[in-house]
Amino acid sequence: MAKELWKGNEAIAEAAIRAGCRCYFGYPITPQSEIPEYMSLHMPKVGGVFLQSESEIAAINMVYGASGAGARVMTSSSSPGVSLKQEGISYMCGAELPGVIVNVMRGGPGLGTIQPAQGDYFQATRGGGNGDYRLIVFAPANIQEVVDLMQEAFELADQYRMPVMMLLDGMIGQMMEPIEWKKPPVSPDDLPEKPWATTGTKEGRAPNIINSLFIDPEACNVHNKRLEEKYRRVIESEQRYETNDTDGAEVIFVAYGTPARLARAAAGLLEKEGIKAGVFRPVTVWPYPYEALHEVSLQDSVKAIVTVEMSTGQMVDDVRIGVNGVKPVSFIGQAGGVIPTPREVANAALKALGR
Amino acid sequence: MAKELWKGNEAIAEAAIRAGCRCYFGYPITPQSEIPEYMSLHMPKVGGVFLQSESEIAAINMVYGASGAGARVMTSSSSPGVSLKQEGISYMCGAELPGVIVNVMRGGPGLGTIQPAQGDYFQATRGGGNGDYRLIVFAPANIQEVVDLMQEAFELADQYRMPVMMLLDGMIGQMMEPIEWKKPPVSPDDLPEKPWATTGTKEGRAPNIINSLFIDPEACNVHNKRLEEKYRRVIESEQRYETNDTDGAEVIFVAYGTPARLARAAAGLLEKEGIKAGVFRPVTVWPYPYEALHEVSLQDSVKAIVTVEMSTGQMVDDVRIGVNGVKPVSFIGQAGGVIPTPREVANAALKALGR
Amino acid sequence: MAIVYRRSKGLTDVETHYCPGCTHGIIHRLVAETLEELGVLGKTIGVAPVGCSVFAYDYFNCDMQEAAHGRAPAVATGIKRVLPDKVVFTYQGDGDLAAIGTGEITHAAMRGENITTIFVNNAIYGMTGGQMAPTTLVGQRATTAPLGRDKSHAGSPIRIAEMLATLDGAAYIERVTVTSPANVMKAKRAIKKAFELQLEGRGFTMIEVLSTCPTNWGLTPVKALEWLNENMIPVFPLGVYKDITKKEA
Amino acid sequence: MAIVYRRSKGLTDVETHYCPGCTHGIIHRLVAETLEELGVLGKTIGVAPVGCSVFAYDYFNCDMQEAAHGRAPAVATGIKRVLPDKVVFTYQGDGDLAAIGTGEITHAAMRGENITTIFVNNAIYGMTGGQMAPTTLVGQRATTAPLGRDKSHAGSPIRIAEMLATLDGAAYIERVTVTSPANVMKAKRAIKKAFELQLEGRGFTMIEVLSTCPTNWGLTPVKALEWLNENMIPVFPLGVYKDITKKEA
Amino acid sequence: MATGNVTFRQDWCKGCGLCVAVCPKKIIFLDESITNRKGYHPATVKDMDQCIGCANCARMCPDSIITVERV
Amino acid sequence: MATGNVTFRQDWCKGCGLCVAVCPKKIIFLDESITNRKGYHPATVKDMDQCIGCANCARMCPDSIITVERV
Amino acid sequence: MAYHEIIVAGFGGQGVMSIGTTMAETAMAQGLNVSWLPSYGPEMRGGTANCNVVIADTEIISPIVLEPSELIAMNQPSLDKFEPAVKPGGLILVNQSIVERKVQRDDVQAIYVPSLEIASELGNMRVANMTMLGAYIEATKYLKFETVVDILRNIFTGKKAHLVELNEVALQRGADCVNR
Amino acid sequence: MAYHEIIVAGFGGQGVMSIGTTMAETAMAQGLNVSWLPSYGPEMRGGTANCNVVIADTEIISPIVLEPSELIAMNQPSLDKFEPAVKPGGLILVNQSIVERKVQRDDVQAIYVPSLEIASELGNMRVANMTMLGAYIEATKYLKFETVVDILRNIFTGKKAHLVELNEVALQRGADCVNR
Ligand SMILES: Cc1ncc(C[n+]2csc(CCOP(=O)(O)OP(=O)(O)O)c2C)c(N)n1
Ligand SMILES: Cc1ncc(C[n+]2csc(CCOP(=O)(O)OP(=O)(O)O)c2C)c(N)n1
Ligand code: SF4
Ligand code: SF4
Ligand code: SF4
Ligand code: SF4
Ligand code: SF4
Ligand code: SF4
Ligand SMILES: [Mg+2]
Ligand SMILES: [Mg+2]
Repeated sequence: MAKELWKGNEAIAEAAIRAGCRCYFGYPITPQSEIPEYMSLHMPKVGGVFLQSESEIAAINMVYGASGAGARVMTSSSSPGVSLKQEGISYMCGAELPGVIVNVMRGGPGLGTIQPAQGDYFQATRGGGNGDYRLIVFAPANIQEVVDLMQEAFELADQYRMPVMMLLDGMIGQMMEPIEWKKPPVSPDDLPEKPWATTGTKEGRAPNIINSLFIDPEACNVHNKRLEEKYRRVIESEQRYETNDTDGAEVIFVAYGTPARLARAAAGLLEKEGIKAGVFRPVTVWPYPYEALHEVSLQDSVKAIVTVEMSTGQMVDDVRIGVNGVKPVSFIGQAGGVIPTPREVANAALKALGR
Repeated sequence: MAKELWKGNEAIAEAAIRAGCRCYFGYPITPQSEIPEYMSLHMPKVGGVFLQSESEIAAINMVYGASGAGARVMTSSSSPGVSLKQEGISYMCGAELPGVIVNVMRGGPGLGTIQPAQGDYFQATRGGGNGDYRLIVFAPANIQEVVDLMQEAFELADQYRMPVMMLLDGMIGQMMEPIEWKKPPVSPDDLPEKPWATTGTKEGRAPNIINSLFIDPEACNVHNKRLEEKYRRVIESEQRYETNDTDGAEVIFVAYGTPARLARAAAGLLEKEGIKAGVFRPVTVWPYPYEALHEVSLQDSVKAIVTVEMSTGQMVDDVRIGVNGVKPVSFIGQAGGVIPTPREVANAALKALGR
Repeated sequence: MAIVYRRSKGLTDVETHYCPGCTHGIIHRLVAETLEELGVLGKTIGVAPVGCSVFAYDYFNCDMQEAAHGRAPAVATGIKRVLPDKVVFTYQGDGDLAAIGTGEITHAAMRGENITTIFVNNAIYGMTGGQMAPTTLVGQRATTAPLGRDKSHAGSPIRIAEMLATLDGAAYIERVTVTSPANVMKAKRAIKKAFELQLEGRGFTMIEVLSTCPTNWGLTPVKALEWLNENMIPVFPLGVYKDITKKEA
Repeated sequence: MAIVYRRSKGLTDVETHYCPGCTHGIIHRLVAETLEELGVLGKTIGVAPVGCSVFAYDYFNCDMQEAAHGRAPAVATGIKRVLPDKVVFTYQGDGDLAAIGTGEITHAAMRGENITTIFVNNAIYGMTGGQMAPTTLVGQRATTAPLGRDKSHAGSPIRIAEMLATLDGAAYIERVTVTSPANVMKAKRAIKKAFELQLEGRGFTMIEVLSTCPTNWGLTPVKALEWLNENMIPVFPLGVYKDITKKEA
Repeated sequence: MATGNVTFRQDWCKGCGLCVAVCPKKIIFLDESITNRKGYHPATVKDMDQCIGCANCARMCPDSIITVERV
Repeated sequence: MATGNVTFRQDWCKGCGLCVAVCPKKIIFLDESITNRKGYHPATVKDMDQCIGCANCARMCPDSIITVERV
Repeated sequence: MAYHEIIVAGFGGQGVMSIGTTMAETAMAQGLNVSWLPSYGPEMRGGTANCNVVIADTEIISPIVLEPSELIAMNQPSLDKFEPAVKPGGLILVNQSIVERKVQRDDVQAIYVPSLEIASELGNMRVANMTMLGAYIEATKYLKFETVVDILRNIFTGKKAHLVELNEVALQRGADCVNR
Repeated sequence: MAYHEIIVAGFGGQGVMSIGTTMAETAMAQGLNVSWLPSYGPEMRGGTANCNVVIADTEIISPIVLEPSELIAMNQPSLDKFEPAVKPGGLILVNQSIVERKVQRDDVQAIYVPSLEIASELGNMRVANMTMLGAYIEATKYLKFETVVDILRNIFTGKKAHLVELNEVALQRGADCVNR
């Protein structure tokens, strides 16, 4: 396959189309507006639906409706816009609707800045909406990985009947890299049936109902327990992570997305200073690869775990839970659109090692 | 002081008025509608502002405006409505605006049920909105405590210039208990000045600006670091918790709000069975009393920590972080409006103890 | 003896949770009859709101989705764009449509979204216990307007039919009521026309139905009908506010 | 020699970030001059939106709040209810006011909220790079309507002035433009009248100003004025849509 | 002679009285001698002979529990 | 004789040309010999004598950098 | 005194909630600890309504009543639903006027009150619930009759003051049904 | 080959971004690894714009360029901002037409290109940026002239095909400025 130079946001949109997505609803916001822009031009060409909604809230609710009607559907936004979608995401989880939600994160809180950041980790992994629910959250670190994971994102969404989030930062959305289209495009006609979808009864079956209301608390509890059981299956089957040079490392950087690249650069700097550093990179930040991280931390060689984030420290909670006290966990990060430098990251490791 | 029988929601509203709150914006939603209803009748009587907004989003943004204009202001809602406020809360944090937000939680996800639950813990403690920010979150366990904490909630909000959340469940909102009004009412005239508020320059000073936008990433990073530093001060000074019979206990229940009452009932059951059980109850769930919990867990007598929640397990993350591996942590909960019984809770403890 | 009136097949065989005499039930029936008569029950997807009609998904005998508060038009848009040949309707209360959902209904109308909205205006938030709605009359009491809606504080009722009629995308907008058998028949005709226009792909159609809430108005069902006739109709005049088929005539 | 025109004291001594020839700058000046002339700079709180005018808080020489996208009317309501004697205005673009903020502006108008809204309609999302707005003309290109707005897909432009004029709470609504010195003077009169009515406590006032976006329209500033005159005015006719002072006359 | 005949699904009746109010022949009443399992006195017709089968009652019944037949 | 006098804050000028377009006397032009620090050729008046001080230019200047005086 | 955990249940509109609040107010006035917890939801629609009341002289641990020591069943569905949950040795008060069956358990005490008949004799159907409360007070003996009347005096003021006496009679008539 | 970390910076509208993408496309066509990262934001408003390009035959670790090995400064503010960051031994290409000063560091190589003059000689101001790219290629020698021209051929098709030749000349004229 020939490599092609793609801008992250456009690659995301194209990857979705190639994954059989024929339905997109969204609202402009920097740094992800190229996604709806690309969709507006290309969705009609493949007979798909593109609609610019009046707001992010409308978009997520259109996704709810379209998903309930059986479509492979996506929306995208950036931080403040994703905040507005929280109620809708909670509804999708309650009604068990698949769909892919892309968050190309920018600096916060509030209007913040339009530069890349990772301040929405909690929102993505814990659910910023109400109630007990989870999303599968992919946190790829480069455009190729985004593209590779997109098809899987839609498939897992359908398989588990739950939304899947692509958690990216503005840098991945805005940059260009050469990519390969490794998988053949999926035709929407080849997708599995969704017998639960509201496509009209044809008076041949009982009505299908898409709903998150369980007014009777016993029923609502049963529903929650069923969701929990589903999430348990996801936790068992869908953890993804990558390690770089963690075997026998003295310090382990834990980072997802762009900071994982910086951590590797920092590891390179440390290498030169005679310190073996490795990088543990969760690819799914929910389900979080706790056991794998715990394993890595247990190594005798490991003296310190350093979490690297483009935030003031959010994933570090998960790192603490994973490490569970077996090694000291520290944190280095910059927020609000500033990207930590490899030197800063390396220095944080030195500090953690007491040097 | 004579005791008076008050319904939780009405007591919340009255407590706010007595705390000098003269401004309320909200939207009806069960199980908290008695708060706006009470306010609609009583705010005008004290010359205050009551306005039913067109939505929860409008309400939180009215709070933003009023707070920016210097008012002691409150809003309230329940789970789905609070999801909608996340962007606005993030903005308030970004712009450093005080205010009190009451969440009388119901079962989720989505529309869920109107019965009491605690599924919004993550949202409250991690921020369901975008960016790095925190709220001080009080989680009182009975109406008297709500009333006692309300004045403090407003004061801390003003002191740190950040929103404070009262995280309650529907049971506290709906039930009646006798309460005492311990503190004298606060007059709005006696509150400290807010020189940063937008009350008009009178052409005597430079314009005040309420804003969360820091377009330059360096500035945004500095802003975030400043917020972080503020949060660090809150962490140092504002942790609140209560322990019951934790000294020398074999099992420690960790619970906030209503489940803390159930945990105490369960401890009573265990007592009869010859097992010493204690209850650790965070009163602030952010900042979380990690060290205090760690201390308690370190006791030799302690064999198991059992987290009790009206959810499928959210605070248990914080319990894990606090315990940090020194003792096994397990979880018992019911969701969707079902309240775990003391027997279930006691059994969970027995299981954790391997009996 | 021939049957001249029976329960519509458009309704499931389920008792409703509505209060005695609440006209939500009548309006449900009119929609159900229309879908049955047009023979489209098997290709209809309805969208229930948050409000007293939240359980409408249990009552209509067709595929249904339950939408978040106010978002039914967005949900319906999602469905219709995916399934343009199906019949899609929303059923919404005045709190749902005229308060939190103002944006969604306005933009569905602007786009000329080819759906039908049944807008049940009872001048109150029924479900949550009688709080003030944007359609509550000036002077009318509500639990959040204990002394009656005060114009200087809360403004005057919003007139949705009139407002949406200013939008080009709106194909048919009529306001009706169900306070008498004659009015019920008129309402039925309006609802049917709206669905027919949807089937013709003409754009957004909305029927605003003035409805009672005996429980929260504190009136008996029969008195509630009278109150509606006397107080609501003067503020919300019945009639056709938009009809693109008229231009052509 | 006497000064007949100088920079208004209502503007801070800060350069704007607006593109060359963008008429946002003219509209800023008109608001600033009005506040200066009415002598209310010291008792005014302005609310900036999310849009190209997001930095308006740096430009107006009075207290300012920056609101979330679309929520300026809610923020202004919060301010005005707390400080009823102050002058409160919002300054909003068409994406901000007519898309995501439809609910907030409608309800501020319904309540007769005693604030003034300056609504800058440039038929495009300027700030984010030229995406389609609800006010984009049919056929007009935008980055999310690369072949031009298609009526059958996205509907026809929303006419906010006309829509809000249906609400009783609206005291004064006028649509103006700033494409010539004469139009600028008319716009100024309209803005001034709106603020005067606010000072009299008459209710909600809104001036919709048709404005250019040379950058995203892909035209020179001067050509942009012409395009506006020729294309926008026919769809968005200038004029007074609501004037409660007229009723009294 | 009756031209109409009306039947009520009484166990679903909520005793709201709307049918009572709109019957032109004033022949419908709420039967206080019966309390259905919902706790209501259901509607019934006193004098079916007078029924003209106009279906006013059925049109107004919010619970759609009235069937009307006509000769 | 000039009845008006116009001054420009040239370093703030964005060279948009709106003032040029509306001057009834057509005396304003963008001075290509100057590039200000923003990278624009600022507006200036060729022949101040002809200025009638109508302030059209100032009314149209989006950057409010024109001061007009009149006798 | 005992730790009283009470469920009052019936149709919406039968005054179930106010039986509970009157008990709670009375207990509080007597210096006891108390909690009152209503069922809530779309109850206004003629469904069943109930409230949990806990009264004790010790601290109240949980306001939720799972196994009531006393049940006031105002209608049949309430008796059906809650009878099995009553603590052995507990008490069930039945609104005999509309509940057609008897209490089936024999490990609890049962008292039957013809509340509607009494109320109609007294000429005001609204006092039916007070007959149940009167019976409760008489049967359990820890709440004081006079205190209840004081509470009623606080509730019925002004134009409604004359209702105090009527309610008092209703309470008494209910009490008379105990040990009949 | 070296690990090239490049910053191209200038006013919006000077073709800064397309210098970067053309470099990136060329490198990719040559089988090299590459990343391109733009500054973004309200840049359309005549502010400064820049992009980071990284080109290497090894894996690209981070697309962010903090210390460029090469800087193309299209205007004065860009030179002011980025000159100090250039790696010792690095290269600075200056758009001589509008940058009034010289490079001040002496531990870097400086090349000056009168881009506007060349472009105006060629009768099309839009090719000014290509002169800078030509100079870059000539000075660094790892990107192939022919490949750039191939890339341009992909960009300028149909009615615009005639522009390929013009751009080619511009590239060459830029290249000529090296070692002048
Ligand atoms: C986001 C959100 N806000 C508020 C509510 C609570 N709520 C439920 S129904 C309702 C009002 C319904 O009133 P209306 O739409 O007029 O319908 P009606 O009950 O009168 O038929 C509200 C506010 C909710 N469920 N979700
Ligand atoms: C919640 C949210 N959604 C989207 C955005 C991105 N955004 C910023 S400005 C804007 C549009 C502004 O357009 P308009 O209001 O017409 O103002 P203009 O720039 O044209 O003056 C958008 C969508 C945002 N900041 N917040
Ligand atoms: S509360 Fe009102 S609207 Fe709701 S079902 Fe009852 S009567 Fe009808
Ligand atoms: S993008 Fe358009 S609206 Fe924004 S400043 Fe530039 S010209 Fe004005
Ligand atoms: S059909 Fe007509 S006449 Fe017969 S009972 Fe019904 S309303 Fe009365
Ligand atoms: S209208 Fe229907 S529900 Fe009402 S009384 Fe008559 S039959 Fe019964
Ligand atoms: S004041 Fe009038 S005549 Fe003088 S320069 Fe300006 S526009 Fe021209
Ligand atoms: S209108 Fe103002 S900014 Fe534009 S060219 Fe003239 S002086 Fe310069
Ligand atoms: Mg209603
Ligand atoms: Mg705009």
